[in-house]
Amino acid sequence: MSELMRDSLDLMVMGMGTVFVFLALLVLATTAMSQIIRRMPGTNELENAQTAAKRTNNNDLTEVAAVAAAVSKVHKG
Amino acid sequence: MSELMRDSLDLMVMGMGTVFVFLALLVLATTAMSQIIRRMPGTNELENAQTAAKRTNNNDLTEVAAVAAAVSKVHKG
Amino acid sequence: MSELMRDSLDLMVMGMGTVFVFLALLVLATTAMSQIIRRMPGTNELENAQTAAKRTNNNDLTEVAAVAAAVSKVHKG
Amino acid sequence: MEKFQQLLLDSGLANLTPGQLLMMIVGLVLIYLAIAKRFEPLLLLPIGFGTLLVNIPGAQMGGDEGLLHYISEVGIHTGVFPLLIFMGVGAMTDFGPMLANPKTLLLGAAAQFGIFGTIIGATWMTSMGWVDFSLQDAAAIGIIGGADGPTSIFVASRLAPDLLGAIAVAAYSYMALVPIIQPPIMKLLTTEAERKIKMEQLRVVTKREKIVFPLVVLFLVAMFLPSAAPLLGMFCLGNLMKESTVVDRLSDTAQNALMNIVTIMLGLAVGSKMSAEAFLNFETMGILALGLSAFCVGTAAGILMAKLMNLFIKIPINPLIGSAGVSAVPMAARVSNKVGLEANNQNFLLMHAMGPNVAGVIGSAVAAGVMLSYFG
Amino acid sequence: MEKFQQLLLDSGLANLTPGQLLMMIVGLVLIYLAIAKRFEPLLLLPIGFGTLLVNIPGAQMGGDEGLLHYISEVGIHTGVFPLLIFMGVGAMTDFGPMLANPKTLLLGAAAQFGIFGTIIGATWMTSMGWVDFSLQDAAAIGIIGGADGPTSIFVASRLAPDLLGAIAVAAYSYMALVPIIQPPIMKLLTTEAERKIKMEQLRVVTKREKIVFPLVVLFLVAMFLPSAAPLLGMFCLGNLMKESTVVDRLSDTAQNALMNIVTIMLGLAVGSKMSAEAFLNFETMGILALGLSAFCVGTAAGILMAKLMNLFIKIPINPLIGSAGVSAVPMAARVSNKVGLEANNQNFLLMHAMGPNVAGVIGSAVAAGVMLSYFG
Amino acid sequence: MEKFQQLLLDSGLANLTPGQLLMMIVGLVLIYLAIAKRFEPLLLLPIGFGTLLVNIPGAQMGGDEGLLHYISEVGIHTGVFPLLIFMGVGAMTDFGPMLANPKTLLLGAAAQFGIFGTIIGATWMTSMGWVDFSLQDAAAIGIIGGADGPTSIFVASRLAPDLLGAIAVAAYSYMALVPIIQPPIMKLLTTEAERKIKMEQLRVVTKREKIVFPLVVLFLVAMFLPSAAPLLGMFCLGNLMKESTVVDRLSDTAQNALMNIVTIMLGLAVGSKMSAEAFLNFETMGILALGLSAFCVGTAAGILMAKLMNLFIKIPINPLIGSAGVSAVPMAARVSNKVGLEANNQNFLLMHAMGPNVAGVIGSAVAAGVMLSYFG
Ligand code: NA
Ligand code: NA
Ligand code: NA
Repeated sequence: MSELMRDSLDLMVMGMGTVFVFLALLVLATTAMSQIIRRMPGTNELENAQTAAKRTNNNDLTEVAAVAAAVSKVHKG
Repeated sequence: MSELMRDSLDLMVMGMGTVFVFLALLVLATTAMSQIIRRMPGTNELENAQTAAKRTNNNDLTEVAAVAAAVSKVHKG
Repeated sequence: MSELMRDSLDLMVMGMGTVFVFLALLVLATTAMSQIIRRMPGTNELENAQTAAKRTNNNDLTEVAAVAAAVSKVHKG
Repeated sequence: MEKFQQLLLDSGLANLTPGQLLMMIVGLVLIYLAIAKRFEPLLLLPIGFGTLLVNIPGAQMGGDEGLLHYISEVGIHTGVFPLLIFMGVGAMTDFGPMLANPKTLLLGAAAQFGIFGTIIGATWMTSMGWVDFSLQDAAAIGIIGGADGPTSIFVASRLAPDLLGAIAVAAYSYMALVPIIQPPIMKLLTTEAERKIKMEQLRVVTKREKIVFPLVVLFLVAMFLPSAAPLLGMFCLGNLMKESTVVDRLSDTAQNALMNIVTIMLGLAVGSKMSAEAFLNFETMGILALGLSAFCVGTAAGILMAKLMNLFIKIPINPLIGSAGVSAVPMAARVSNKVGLEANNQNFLLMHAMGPNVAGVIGSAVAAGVMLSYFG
Repeated sequence: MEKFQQLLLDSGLANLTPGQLLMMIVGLVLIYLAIAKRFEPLLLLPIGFGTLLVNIPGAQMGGDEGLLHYISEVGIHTGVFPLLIFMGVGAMTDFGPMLANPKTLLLGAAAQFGIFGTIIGATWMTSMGWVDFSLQDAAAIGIIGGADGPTSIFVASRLAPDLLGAIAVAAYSYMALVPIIQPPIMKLLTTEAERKIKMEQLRVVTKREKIVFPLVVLFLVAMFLPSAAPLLGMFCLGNLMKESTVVDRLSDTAQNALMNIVTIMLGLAVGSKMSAEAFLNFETMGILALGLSAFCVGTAAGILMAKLMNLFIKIPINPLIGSAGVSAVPMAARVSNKVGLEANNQNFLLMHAMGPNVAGVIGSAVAAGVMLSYFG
Repeated sequence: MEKFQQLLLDSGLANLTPGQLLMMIVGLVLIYLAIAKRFEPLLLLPIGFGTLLVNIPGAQMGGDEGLLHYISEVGIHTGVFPLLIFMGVGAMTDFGPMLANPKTLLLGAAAQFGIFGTIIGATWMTSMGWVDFSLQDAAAIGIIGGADGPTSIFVASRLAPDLLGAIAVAAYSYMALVPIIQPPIMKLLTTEAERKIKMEQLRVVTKREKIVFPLVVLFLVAMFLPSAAPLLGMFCLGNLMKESTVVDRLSDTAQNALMNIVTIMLGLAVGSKMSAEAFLNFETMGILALGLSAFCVGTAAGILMAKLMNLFIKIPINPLIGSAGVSAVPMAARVSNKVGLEANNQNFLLMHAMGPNVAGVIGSAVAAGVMLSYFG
């Protein structure tokens, strides 16, 4: 078997080995991450928190609208 | 007449000549192209083919929708 | 007091001085600009001019629409 | 406090040259024309602003480490910006009306006479001793008559970089002035009867023809005029992306986000060429005069060509669509339509004029190719 | 008139080499496949057009001062374009299905066997004397089996720039052919009963998991395979921008305007590598053959891995989702779904196949990292 | 197998330095603040991610051929990125409220005292031997008090490139913290009665004034402070494009596609400056402390200036709008409004605070110009 063939076999073993080890580690890490996050307090309420955040933004707009309303009142009044 | 003037006349003759020859060739090529394409089978149905292609894409979406429907059925059921 | 401290004091005096002078000049220039512009004829009608400009663009579209209508008439007729 | 003295010595007031002051006024005029008169604002506003920036004494924005210098090196010196804009223009162009009536391509050819006639004019001016234009300069000036901004900038960046600012400004200004420049010439060269000629309805062009056409153009370019390949190649790529309808997201970006980004940059970069030394001289006067004559000659040549063609073909064409051959898309076609409507209020020429109009884009790119090959 | 003679001598007809003619036909075929057959048109249309442009005799668009050369230097030589596209792909990827069932990551690992098996094939071809591939070449060819365009281009630009054109064309063509290549292999390696396996509903994945996941991937890359950091780093950045929902305007631009601009440029730049010398030789035949085998081997490996896993886990997985591990997102997942529906018209595998599908993207980026480290 | 050994030797675990680990934690903290606390996420998320990428051991993403190095060279070294962002900011800015009440420009001037006071603080720290800041460093740190990200980055890239990472992080972090930093100072320096001052309705500003204003600013810059021309020039260009309404497509792109692209790149490039050597030292602590004090001093100076002005003018202004002079648009103006509403729930200060708020942008650009001139 030529040097080139041997090198390519080496590369294959090393490559597939790394790919499998890496993705297996990722399976473990991902599973652990999901376990931790799902047990964390607040994860279920997160979506609500997000909605709240958006509501805050809306409040900002409400604020602007209120100003605008006051302004136009003064203008017309 | 100066050298410069002679060169510019040269450039004009050559330039307008090339422009006319090129665009005349394009008239011929375009006319030939249109003749060939309009006689090709399928040209008239092309728009329909396009519509069909879009329909295929819609099918893909239908597919996704079907999955989604099935999924939500399982979830609720 | 160190050289560095003296330089930084210099920079502060020069910097705040420039900032104030520049912005004060800007106050004057802006006030003058507003005075001039608001007394210029046509400023109040400017918005209308803008609207007119848009109307012109609409006219262009109307033009196209008229062509399209004429075209489709000929086609069908 | 010597630093403060330095600040005063560095100030614009202390360093302003009369040339810079004049150029700043030129920049303001361009901005005024762009905003108040709507002269091609997409280009003239950034060009005018770039003119202001590059003439601020001491700011060095066009200097070796200045923003405008970087933009100009990346986009104009390389030719990249005009080519990308041409791709976007291609993606906005509909060759349908031209494909329905291919002989209108010849009107687009005739109108290029404005380009080459102007070269003669420029060399004549030089021979009179009024200005000092080389043949390259003359060619770059002539291309103003192509009524195509990106083509003008591309050619000028290759043949006469020193004149680029004046040439670009002239090209875009006259494109904006087409509705004023063309009608008198059109009326002068046509009879009332000619202007009333009604043209028959254009046939429907199939999608396949529109897809294959840019490839036909590219094939002819490859075979006969490779020097036009950068300009027409990018133009055809844009058009193919549009007509194929399979890469709509690319075509949309080429027409919008990419084109807008490049337009801002190109405008600033052109503005950065507007230094006092380059602009304030008799040559600029000559360029403005020659550019105007290029538009006039091109307009006339297009109309006369239409009248000539009418001698040989059965169904006559309205000579008013000939003037659209200078391009200035779609302004010139609208002018044809408007003048036609004045003669006969049922005479809609817009679609018929779009044929020579887009043909004029190809025509001036071909003319550009001839010049690049001549001096290459 | 000697200049006119020069124009004729410069014309394409006078200079066209048979190789250029053939390459222009190759370009037209790519454009045809893109438009008429919808083979990955977003890339193959610009690549095909770039092939036309670079083979126009005398136009020098790929030459030292040519547009395509500039684009290629800026975007491919540096690796910037594939990395920016990978960021956009990351911003379009939903890891939800994979997070709901992380063990499907192993299917994405198995399918990379197509990559490394192909390296063996390439060196075997060389040892037979048919072609002359170095080990670098073999590695760059193998990555075609990763079914990921940007990864292929990035690796080829580093390991085998001369083969980049052929490798990119093979990668995108076979990605488009996945619906034809995969089903026979899938049916051959599975029984009717296996194909009918129904998979249980995936759990809902929380937003937090989706946000943290790209950081977990980046952490593992940083700790174990830094050579994969450019590719996976930009991919994770895109995904984090999307999932965090706090930078929607950036995520939107990464997926649209920026990605479209880079796609046009990348296509043209790849096309500029399609010169006759680089493409018209036996090596290209070898690349096309090896690329096809890479897809086939990867498909088979994914399915066999699924069957192997079924020996060890309680709730069996449908082996049809294994083939999606080659990536070619989302085409391969759709193929899994379609073949599954043929066996059982209530068997919706699409969501389950998306897991290995996106895992395959990570898998081939990891494989790319190994190669870059090996030759680094 | 020696290659495999090499792979292990190249792995991050084997090469990670404590400094890199700490910097990766810094990157994660920035990402956490961006996502969970919404601290200027548009910049801090890419900066944090760039920090992660550049500290991956062995990945060399900030190295001579690394993506982050390229981006940084093209965009930060040249100053192009902050200038393009400033153009986009200009296109988003409405000078209307300021034009209705030009004297609020003076509040924007006073708040720049935060900048110059901080320079004193920085040199004092150096004279105490705690840190080692040159006068250039001190100036670059002071500009944090300008509460304008692009201005800070532009000045730091010119005067103190080594501190750029820390300065940018401090600038954006404190801008996000404005709602926490400012209110206590505002309440401390004002009486209940002052906070209740109602301000009269602003007059309507005509379109023409808004169009001419950016040209007036540019004129003053050109005449008196050319060194501020790059920053204020691009800012005024953006604003003119917006207000002229004739180039809406350019203005839209400057605010969206272009700004988003540059923001992603700028964030990554700033992140690439966050190496352990550059960030983990006492100087960074000093920068964070000085940046905070800059915000506080600027806030106080703005308010005290308003109180001072009230001694001279008939219709008093509410001193709460003075704090908005630090800029941090539009956050600081919102804070003024909120604190005002707490004192009197009918007291809407938002529009009045927008005047000093945008004036603060001009003010800190002027301060930047002074510094660039001083060291130029
Ligand atoms: Na033209
Ligand atoms: Na893959
Ligand atoms: Na400020």
